Amino acid sequence: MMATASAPLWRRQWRAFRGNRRGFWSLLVFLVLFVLSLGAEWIANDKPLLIRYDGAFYTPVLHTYPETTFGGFFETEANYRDPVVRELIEEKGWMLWPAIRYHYTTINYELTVPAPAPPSAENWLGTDDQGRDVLARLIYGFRTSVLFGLMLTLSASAIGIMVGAIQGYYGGWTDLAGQRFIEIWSSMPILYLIIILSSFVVPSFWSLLVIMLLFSWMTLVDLVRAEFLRCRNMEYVRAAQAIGVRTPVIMFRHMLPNAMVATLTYLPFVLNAAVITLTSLDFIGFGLPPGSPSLGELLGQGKANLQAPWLGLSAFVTLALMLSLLVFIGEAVRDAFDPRKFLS
Amino acid sequence: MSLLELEQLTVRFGDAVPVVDQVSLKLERGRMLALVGESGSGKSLTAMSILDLLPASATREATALRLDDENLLAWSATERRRLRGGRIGTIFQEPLTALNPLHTVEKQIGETLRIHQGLSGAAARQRSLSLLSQVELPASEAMLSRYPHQLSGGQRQRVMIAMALANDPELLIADEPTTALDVTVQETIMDLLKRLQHERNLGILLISHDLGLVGRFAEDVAVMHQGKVVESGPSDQVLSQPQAQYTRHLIDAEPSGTAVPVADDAPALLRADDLEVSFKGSRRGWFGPREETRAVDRISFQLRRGETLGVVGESGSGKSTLALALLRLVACQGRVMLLDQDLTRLSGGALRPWRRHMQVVFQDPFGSLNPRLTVLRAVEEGLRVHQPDLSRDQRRKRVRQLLREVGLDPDALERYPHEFSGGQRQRIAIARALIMKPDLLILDEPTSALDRSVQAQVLDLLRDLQRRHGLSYLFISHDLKVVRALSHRLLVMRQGQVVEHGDTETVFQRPAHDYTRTLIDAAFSTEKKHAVAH
Amino acid sequence: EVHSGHAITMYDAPKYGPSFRHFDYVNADAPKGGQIKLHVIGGFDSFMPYLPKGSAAAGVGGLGPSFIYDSLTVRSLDEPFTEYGLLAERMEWPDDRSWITFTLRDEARFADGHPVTAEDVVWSFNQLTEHGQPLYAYYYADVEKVEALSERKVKFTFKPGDNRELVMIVGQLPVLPKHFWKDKDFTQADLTVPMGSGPYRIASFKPGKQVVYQRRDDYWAWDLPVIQGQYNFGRVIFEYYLDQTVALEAFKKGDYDFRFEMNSKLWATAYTGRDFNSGKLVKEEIHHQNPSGMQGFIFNTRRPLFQDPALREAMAYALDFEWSNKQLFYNQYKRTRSYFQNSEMAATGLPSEAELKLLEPLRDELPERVFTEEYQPPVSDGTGRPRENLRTAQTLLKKAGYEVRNGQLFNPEGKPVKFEFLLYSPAFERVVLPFSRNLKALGISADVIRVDESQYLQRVRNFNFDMIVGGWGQSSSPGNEQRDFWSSKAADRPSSRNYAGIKDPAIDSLVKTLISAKDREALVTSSRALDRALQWGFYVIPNWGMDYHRFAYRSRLAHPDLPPYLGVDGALDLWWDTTAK
Amino acid sequence: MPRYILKRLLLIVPTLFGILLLNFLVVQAAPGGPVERVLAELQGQGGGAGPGGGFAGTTADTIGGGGHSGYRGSTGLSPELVARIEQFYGFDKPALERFWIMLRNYLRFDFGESYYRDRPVSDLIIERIPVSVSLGLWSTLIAYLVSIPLGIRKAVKDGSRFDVWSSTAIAIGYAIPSFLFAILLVVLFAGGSYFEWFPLRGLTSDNFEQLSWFGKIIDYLHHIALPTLAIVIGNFATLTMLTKNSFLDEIGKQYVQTARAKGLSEKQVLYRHVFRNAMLIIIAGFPAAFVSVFFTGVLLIEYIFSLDGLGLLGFESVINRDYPVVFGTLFIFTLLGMLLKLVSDLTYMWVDPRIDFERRAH
Ligand SMILES: Nc1ncnc2c1ncn2[C@@H]1O[C@H](COP(=O)(O)OP(=O)(O)OP(=O)(O)O)[C@@H](O)[C@H]1O
Ligand SMILES: Nc1ncnc2c1ncn2[C@@H]1O[C@H](COP(=O)(O)OP(=O)(O)OP(=O)(O)O)[C@@H](O)[C@H]1O
Ligand SMILES: [Mg+2]
Ligand SMILES: [Mg+2]
Repeated sequence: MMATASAPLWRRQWRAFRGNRRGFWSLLVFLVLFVLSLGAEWIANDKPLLIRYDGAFYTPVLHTYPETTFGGFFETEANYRDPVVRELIEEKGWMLWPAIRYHYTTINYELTVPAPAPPSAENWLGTDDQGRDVLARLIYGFRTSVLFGLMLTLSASAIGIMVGAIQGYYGGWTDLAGQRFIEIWSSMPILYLIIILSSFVVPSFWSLLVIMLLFSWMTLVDLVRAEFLRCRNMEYVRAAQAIGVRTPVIMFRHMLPNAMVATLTYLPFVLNAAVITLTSLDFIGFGLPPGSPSLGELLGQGKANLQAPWLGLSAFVTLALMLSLLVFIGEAVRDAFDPRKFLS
Repeated sequence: MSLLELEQLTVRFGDAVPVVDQVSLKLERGRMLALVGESGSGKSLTAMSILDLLPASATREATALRLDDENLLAWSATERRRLRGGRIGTIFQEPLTALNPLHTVEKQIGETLRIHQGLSGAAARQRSLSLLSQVELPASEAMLSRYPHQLSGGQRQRVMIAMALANDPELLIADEPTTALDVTVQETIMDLLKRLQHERNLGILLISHDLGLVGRFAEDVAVMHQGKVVESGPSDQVLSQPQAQYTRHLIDAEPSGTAVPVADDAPALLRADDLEVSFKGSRRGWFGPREETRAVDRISFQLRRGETLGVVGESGSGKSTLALALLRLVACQGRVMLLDQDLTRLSGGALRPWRRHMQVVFQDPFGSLNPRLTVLRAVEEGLRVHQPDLSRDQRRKRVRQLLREVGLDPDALERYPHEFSGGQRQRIAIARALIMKPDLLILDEPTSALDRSVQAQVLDLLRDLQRRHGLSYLFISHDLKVVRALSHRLLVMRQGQVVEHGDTETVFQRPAHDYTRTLIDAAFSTEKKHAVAH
Repeated sequence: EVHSGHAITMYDAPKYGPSFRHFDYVNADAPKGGQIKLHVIGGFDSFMPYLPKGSAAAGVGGLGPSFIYDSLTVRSLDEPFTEYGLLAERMEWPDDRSWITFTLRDEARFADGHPVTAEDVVWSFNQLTEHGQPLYAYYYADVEKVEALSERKVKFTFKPGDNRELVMIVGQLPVLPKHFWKDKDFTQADLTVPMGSGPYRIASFKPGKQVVYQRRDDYWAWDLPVIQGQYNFGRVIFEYYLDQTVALEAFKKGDYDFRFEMNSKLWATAYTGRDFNSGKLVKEEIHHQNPSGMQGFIFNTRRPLFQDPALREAMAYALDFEWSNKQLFYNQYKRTRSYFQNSEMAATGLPSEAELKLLEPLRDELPERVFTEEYQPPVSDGTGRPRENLRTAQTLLKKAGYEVRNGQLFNPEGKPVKFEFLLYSPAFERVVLPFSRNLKALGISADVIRVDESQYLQRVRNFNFDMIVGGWGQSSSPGNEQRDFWSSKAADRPSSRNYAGIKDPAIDSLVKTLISAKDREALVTSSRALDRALQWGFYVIPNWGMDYHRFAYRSRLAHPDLPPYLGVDGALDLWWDTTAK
Repeated sequence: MPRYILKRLLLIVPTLFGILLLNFLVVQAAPGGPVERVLAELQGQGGGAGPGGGFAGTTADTIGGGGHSGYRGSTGLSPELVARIEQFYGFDKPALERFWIMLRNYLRFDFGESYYRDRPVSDLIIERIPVSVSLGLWSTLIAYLVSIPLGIRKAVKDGSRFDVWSSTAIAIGYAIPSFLFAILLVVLFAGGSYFEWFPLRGLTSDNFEQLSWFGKIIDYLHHIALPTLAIVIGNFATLTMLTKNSFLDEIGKQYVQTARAKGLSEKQVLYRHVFRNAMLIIIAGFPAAFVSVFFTGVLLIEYIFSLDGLGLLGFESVINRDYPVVFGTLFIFTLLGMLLKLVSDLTYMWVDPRIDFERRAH
């Protein structure tokens, strides 16, 4: 009679997750893309993966070799795309190039038309207005965005859920004070903070992450608080209290799963919002330092170069793809957490 | 021509063995068919499949489902839907969770009236008030404006009944309609049903565990066991000369035995002094006065180690509230002394260590089980909290053992509360309380949804634990037979106050208060009040 | 000796004599009427361009003539710097230019018929310098006093000093009607419709969105030679937009008639479409002779690192202008090599006799090459990564004692060559980033950082930067401002425009010579000498400039042969609508 | 309850004080200010008072252009002039005194005057309200009107084809950066290159005053259509998914069965019973959504459609360091936000009578 039920919980949840085919595939695709982008240096780079020169092997991705190593003139790192250097090396060996021979900083000096150049066999998605390969920049930009998004989302949601839960659960002055604090805190002019920050350090991935974290945890607070305000009156919360379960456990083991609807729904969007935040900061010019690969910068270029639709389009397709995948994954995760769902 | 005919109904979840297996039933107009049987045998599912109200994960097959000789299976879903609430009224088994938490009583009842009779405004309110008084609820504005969470268990059940009867149905499906009602109210309600049955030619499908009740009120009976109907026929016949073995087993399992004797020198475990709880109702208007309900009114008693205190009384008299107050789960005045510790002085974290000494089984097992925790996680929780040194496997073993003791399949560990029957959920709640081996166990109607044999099994278990570990029970119940079989002393409550307090047997034999007397009379009468119509 | 005349020039004599009929560059027979629609980015909320607050509607004016107000004098566009009387009939000034008087024309009238009086001039001057934008106080700081000598004669007296321009600058003062403001609050920047003596009046407006100017038939000056052939449009309408891209779309849609373009890429790519094909819209490049000044990557030589001219010289080799121009700018720019680019003041070839006379005394303090070589910024093969140039740079650095260790360049003092390139506009990233990549090949680390505009201004004002993109605009008649640009004194004064921090006694002395030039020729000679000293000081890596304007307009509009000293606004006053009757 | 409301209302005062103080401190620390801006203008640097450095900033690749620089005659900025400018903006006073003055004025609801515009801050704000209200109201309204029924339908048809494609559609809608979409709309439907169906800028036409009232409505809708569309396209996603998921959560509950047993149709069950139970978190998100549309969310849209709204005012004032406007908008918006939050908290109680805000000991 109860045969279906014997599998351990996580396996049933996993099965429910996989049951949502769309979500499952989205996860797969997303993971593949993400893992690939983590190895961006090996996929899109202006340095060969491996060099055979004069009987020895060189790995420029891992090490820096001055041009003089290969008999060149400069004592600084060799520019392997430079025809002179290429000739020097190929005279006494060979080079193994990655699939895309551009780093996000690489400028294609051989363009025959002024930048931004349209897609071609050399630059599959064209170049941006500085002659850099759009595809290479997308790959690196995707990595930055996703890493930024993931880190920001995870930490911001953790804090936000905790604060919302505490406010909703305890109520009273805890709630009043917490809410007022949030009101004050959220009024902080983030743009000024970033400006101030940029007056003494060059804005970087990490400093932006910290600044954004200081503020983005507030997204979830209200929702979680509302759900906890409701949930704390439920009979099963009383039951847990009667058992003597510790408050944090009640909050996170008993109430949170029931108050997860909003959280789970919002998570993909929070992640997306994090990506978009970075994107828009880049877009209005307060983001990562100039030259960094970023979807926002690409979008900005797209706007400034309407005559070059491949710029805006590439950024848009990447964003849309990423967001849709996340939304679908989010749906599947929700299914996995819904006991009624993973039965049928 | 029968009112309802069910042929070869089969209900299953997924590919598992059917939970309702080839069940055929027949109910005539103006008659009451009682469906009795083991808890978890598929009674509720059978009833629900008539209305298309099975859980989405269930599949139903049947060769015929006829209402007034019309095969409902051939009807469209919309047509079948129109039957619900109109020609067919339904009382759900678990009234505590079955009401929309955000609608007032007025809205709950009024809605059915509007949908099926187009009544609204004053007319609907008039009708609602009369329905309330028929089910023995105060027919007042105050009652109409209450939300479900402001009602006691029995009150909610009666709202549910009022809703089911609102549109003068032809067929009433009543799934344990009186479990949360005290005997006198139960009597009134059954009389009401009976009257309707005669006056309006109403057919009633009654699901109940109370064989006494079935014997007194139902004309026909069908016995279910493990998804199958094992026996059916006129109730006199089936109950007096049971054919099937299971039926015999069921009938024999009358609650019996007496309380385990307590040592005279047993120390006091729990003392309540002048306990008082009042609820603030909603305001009339924004600044109007607040209606105040005093649910527990200066109650004092003492409970010794190894002793059982039975609490009985009118529905809505404050029993559940008293339990919550003792557990410090509602704000109260007065004192609660557990093992010489004044619990009212403690709060938050300081209270926690004391929790392991007292456990509770709530009146509403469904509500008290976290919908997102599996049985295993729900039951083992107490162990995790109070015996953190146990390993996972040890905990699991304990849980399995306890589930077996309360008569549940130990393989159900990974299932969620909504996948069980009402009685099964009740047993999960009992297991959850028992696993802690507390000193004091507060049981709020712990056996109302259990069939007799399981009930007996649970009672034996309780007695056994009491004998072995000297547990004390505060036992709240409407089933006086059960109370009598378990408790040493008795507390009779009415309108928040204790009207009588004494030794169980003494109270039963020489009730001092009028109310107690009515209660006992009603509980032990066996006469068949209503002639069977043919 | 007191001079007197209908015009006043910086040096020498005016091109047009007292009885000239009209400027050579106008079409005196241009049809009158029709209309032109122009666009503005932004919005407006006032008609008072003279006040510190409010953003004023276009056309109301600033310095010089406006649609609403006349000024005392107007400038001709085919001479370096000559002012002809508009409101003023005559000017009188002494040899040392320490004061000037203006005699107003009898017929000068405000739109309400009131004559324009000396009183109005004094009042305008006082209002502007007291309540006006700080600009006016700043601009007229050296005016000691202004007095009305009679109803028609006003005198400006200057503080002692050596300032040939001042007499001409006061002529640019717009004259506002004193009587009009008697019962109104002059200091309130609001939409009170202004009244003046100018050729147009405001016909209607929508705050923040649109202003419409209507040509005044009763303008008192229609017959004046300085006005002939100008202000031809019957209506001039300014439309406001917030977004550049949208504004461009609006132009193509036909919402307004004229655009000038500052962006090479847009010029090359965006001006296409239906109306361009059919000839309804015209794209035109018009050459001019405005000195384009110097734009470049400016070294802050206050930084110890950049005090070595050898490093500065070498770094210039890393900028591949030829590639940028080809790949980024659609070949629309010319390399700048002089601080007075696109003018006769720019140094060419080897120093002339006259220049040598100025330079010779400073020989010890000047680099040798001033006398022996013509300055030319490095030219590349346009590959983007100019290997040969970089090799040259490397050699230069080696010679100066620099060395590369682990891919990083160290100066002779053992400090790493590392600096920050400060930007505020994203538009320059595309030039600066390739530059910094090329520097990397030399072992120089350049971090490009972008800050917001306010912060940028603050840092530049306090000279808190290593390198910026900056420039010095030059007029066709350089003067006092050169002191603020290049002198040692300015180098130490915050907010000055000596961004590079030049502190060179030779340059100080050349600047002095330039300012005290007595005639045009002396001015030209001294500015060329100064140019050489600056060029060989390697204070900037020169960028590029343009000697033409990019105009796109509706073919209905027409213009005469445009004069050489032409503003970006295309001297629209000279244009006309061919459909006007 | 009245006590709770009173408490909340009283708490607004210290909260506002905290907000002003915090912002004042931050603003003090921000480099650059109005003085810089004026000085830069004097010297002909910088892009003027437009929202500079950022997205709309000049795209020119030369700095001086080719024009004659009109600046002559003086040898540079004198310190007296700088001091005079500082005094003009009140920066000659110590920070504490400035803060104190500001507080005193705010108590009288006097928000001061913009640095760059000769207008009281309150006027500037009021002036821009029609645009913001139009955008905010329509986009919020449409978002809610579409998302909620859509979410419900998706919940009912969970897992169906409809569910899949609508999820995809709203995810893509969400992914489209609204400004890019706006530009696309402008180029396609309002620009000179393709279809000239819609007006390019503003809230009303030039001849608005002369139109009949019906014409006015049409004209207004005609103008507001594209901007609203651009804003709203990304707003469906969260709300729809939230509705869907909270409905899914509620649909399985027992009381839904009861409602069905009453004979309610599926729609009635959903809208009369589940809706209210599922509403809570949708309401919880409302104040934030509302304020964000009003304040920050639509900056770029206002920009592109040349609409003078509060988003633009706020951003420009931040970039230009127009502090009175910065603080004025901040003050009004946080006040509005706090009141909205109070209202939404009260709505919680109204929606779900079990909710209270009392302290719980456990
Ligand atoms: N949603 C579900 N998923 C899986 N199994 C279920 C579900 N609902 C009920 N069951 C199983 O179906 C069986 C019959 O349940 P039903 O509720 O009909 O029992 P019942 O006869 O009414 O019992 P009780 O007297 O305890 O209420 C039980 O064994 C129960 O575990
Ligand atoms: N939250 C509440 N607000 C207002 N009144 C309440 C609330 N909870 C319970 N009551 C009222 O308090 C009284 C006592 O309720 P309680 O639940 O203790 O009754 P009970 O004795 O357990 O009844 P039953 O046997 O029906 O379960 C009832 O009249 C009930 O309506
Ligand atoms: Mg049942
Ligand atoms: Mg009760």
